[in-house]
Amino acid sequence: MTGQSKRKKFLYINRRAPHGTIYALESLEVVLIGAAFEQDVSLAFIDDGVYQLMAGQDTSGIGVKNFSKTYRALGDYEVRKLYVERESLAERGLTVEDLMPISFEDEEDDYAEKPSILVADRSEMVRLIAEQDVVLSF
Amino acid sequence: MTGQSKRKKFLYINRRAPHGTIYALESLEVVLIGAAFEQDVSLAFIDDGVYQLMAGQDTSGIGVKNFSKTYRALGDYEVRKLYVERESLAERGLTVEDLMPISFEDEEDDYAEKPSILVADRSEMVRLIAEQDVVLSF
Amino acid sequence: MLRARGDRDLRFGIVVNEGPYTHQASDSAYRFARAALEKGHEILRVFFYHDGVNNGTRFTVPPQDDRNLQRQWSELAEAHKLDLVVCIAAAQRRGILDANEAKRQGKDGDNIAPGFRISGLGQLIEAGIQADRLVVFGD
Amino acid sequence: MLRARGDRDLRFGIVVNEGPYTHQASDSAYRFARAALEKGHEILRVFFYHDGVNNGTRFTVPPQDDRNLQRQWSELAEAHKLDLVVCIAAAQRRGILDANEAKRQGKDGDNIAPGFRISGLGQLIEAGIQADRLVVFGD
Amino acid sequence: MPTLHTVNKSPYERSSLRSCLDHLAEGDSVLMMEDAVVGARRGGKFVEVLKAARPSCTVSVLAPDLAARGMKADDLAEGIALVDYGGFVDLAVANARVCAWL
Amino acid sequence: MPTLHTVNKSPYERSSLRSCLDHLAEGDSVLMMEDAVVGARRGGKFVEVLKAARPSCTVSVLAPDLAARGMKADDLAEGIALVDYGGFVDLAVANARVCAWL
Repeated sequence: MTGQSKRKKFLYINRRAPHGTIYALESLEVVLIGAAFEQDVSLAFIDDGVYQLMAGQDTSGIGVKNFSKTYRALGDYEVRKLYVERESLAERGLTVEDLMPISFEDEEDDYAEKPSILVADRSEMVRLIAEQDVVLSF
Repeated sequence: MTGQSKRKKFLYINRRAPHGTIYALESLEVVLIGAAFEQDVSLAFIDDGVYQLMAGQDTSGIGVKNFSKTYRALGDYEVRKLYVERESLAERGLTVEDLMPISFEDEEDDYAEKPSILVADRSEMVRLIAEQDVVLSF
Repeated sequence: MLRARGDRDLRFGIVVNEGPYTHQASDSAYRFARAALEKGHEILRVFFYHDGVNNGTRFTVPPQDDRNLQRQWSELAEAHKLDLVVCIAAAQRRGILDANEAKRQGKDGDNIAPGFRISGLGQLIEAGIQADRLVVFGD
Repeated sequence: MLRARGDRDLRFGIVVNEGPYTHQASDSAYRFARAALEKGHEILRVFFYHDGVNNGTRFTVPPQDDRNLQRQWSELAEAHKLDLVVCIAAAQRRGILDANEAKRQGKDGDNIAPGFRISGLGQLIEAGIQADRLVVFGD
Repeated sequence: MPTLHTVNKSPYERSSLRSCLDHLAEGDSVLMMEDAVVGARRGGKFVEVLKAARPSCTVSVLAPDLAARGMKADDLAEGIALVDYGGFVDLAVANARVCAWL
Repeated sequence: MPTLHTVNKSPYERSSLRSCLDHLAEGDSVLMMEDAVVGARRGGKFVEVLKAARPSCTVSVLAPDLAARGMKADDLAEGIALVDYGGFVDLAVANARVCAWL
């Protein structure tokens, strides 16, 4: 019962396409606020969640707020583990090249720019879920 | 543009299971109110919509209002064409025996009791949709 | 944007079944309505059902950099004399009230937005009867 | 219903992501919360996010023969000193206000129900950190 | 007169597109809008399903919804048309009724 | 320690049950609740999918949700357990975390 003192592992699972519903946007808002709590944060993009990271999203024609650029700022919030499921991409005819480039500067490696997007097999996703303290689904 | 004077064909398409969402209940509320307008009304139960007519629904354990008995009163509202898709039943391991018996008294046939539930092939559903003036989906 | 209605101009009824922001339904319906008006069609009525009634509260305060859906609807209604009807039964379940309903139900306030009115489900059926096309936007 | 907490008694955080009536999420969460309390567990917090904030309006008037979800939550909170938190960002988009927010936003009234309080998303993260289990109910 | 069918959910998430395609009559039109647009992408799992739909039916995608999901006309599977909201209105006019697959 | 996975949507309507089953680890538990209970019915299309899930995992159905959809214990496919809300709580306690497939 010493939850308060311990650094916990938080996983945010995103499984829905952006814009048709607000879940992607409001999930991102939790991630940004949560960053201030300095927990060990991972994001998983599974199923239609992979569309949240599509490059070149242009919402000007539907009036909905375009929040997709915010993903690229996640590195500044110490959110640097964005796991994208390989099988989910493949099933949709997508590759990682279709996604936004998202990177962070690694202060422990002379500020080298490193990719935040990690393409993970389904079996790695299973392991990722199994090692979490808290799973938030959107 | 003489919509007001003409009797129109209204089709209500129900495709969702009851209780998990309110659509089934609020669809039924439209049907009941709509009955007063004396249009030519049909109801279609496709996909998970067939579960709305399941016999023996008992919602006492989930606190949600049990409105399923209301379907049995539809005959009194002159709503007598409840089309249930055969393929949707079969795919779910259901038969018409699993559904509530719903009937009406035919005043043009010496008040004989007749079934309101009509099991229809998908091809009949296609024809049904094609002959409507108004389709409301829930 | 104003032009005379022609032979192929129809009367549309629009049904909005989801609340603002959570689902795109209200945005899609709003853009469809605008496009129909621009083409010279008539919008007979916009009927808000299910969670759609939540489009009609004036209490929303969306972020500054986002659209204000309630205001968009209210302004479109004002500009084109649209009839925005919030279903009374759906509204009661979800806490949308006008002054009249608030009084009748003994509530200490109301939240209906300008240009919206609360009425019965009969208004939906009537729209179906009178409109040439009824278009449903939902989840 | 009251018993001493034992070794296996945990602290739960509960997240409700959908509004009342439209989805079963709020009903399921309420019944889960009651069952957890009956077994001697603690409910650290119930956090209402997305459309879940709509559980916290006192303006609802559900039909007489149906449950009143807002009142169920308010009464459970009163009986067990539950912390019912409505997310402020989600509430602003959807028109849920307390007196303080109404004043700050220049609105002419508020609609928050007894036992609910409006606060930030940090309360959700904090619940995740402090609770032994976080359980999410949604669409 | 034929029907305009609207589908607004991703076929990867929901069964509504498949159900819609199973209920088309000769000459009907299908409009994929909102999240449904992702199903029209070239190389995706649903291209074959769309191709197998009645040959007499047309399938359109709402362009602003496609752009919002980071896709362009080039990304669409063959034989799928692009329309804007005005085109959506025209489809509703050209058909006798609109049937939403929610 | 294993995970409790909750699924609340009909597998006939949404892909969430299948996605959940594709992401199980050894010894995990699955709870089918709300509209998801319809997927557990004997003779239905998803019985084989459930059977094919990891053998080390248990699948339960929330009994009050099953009753609400007009079904009884007899209607369930083999090997599926029934729990009430208290059993749901116990599952959450017995597992290290709860993962909702919404």
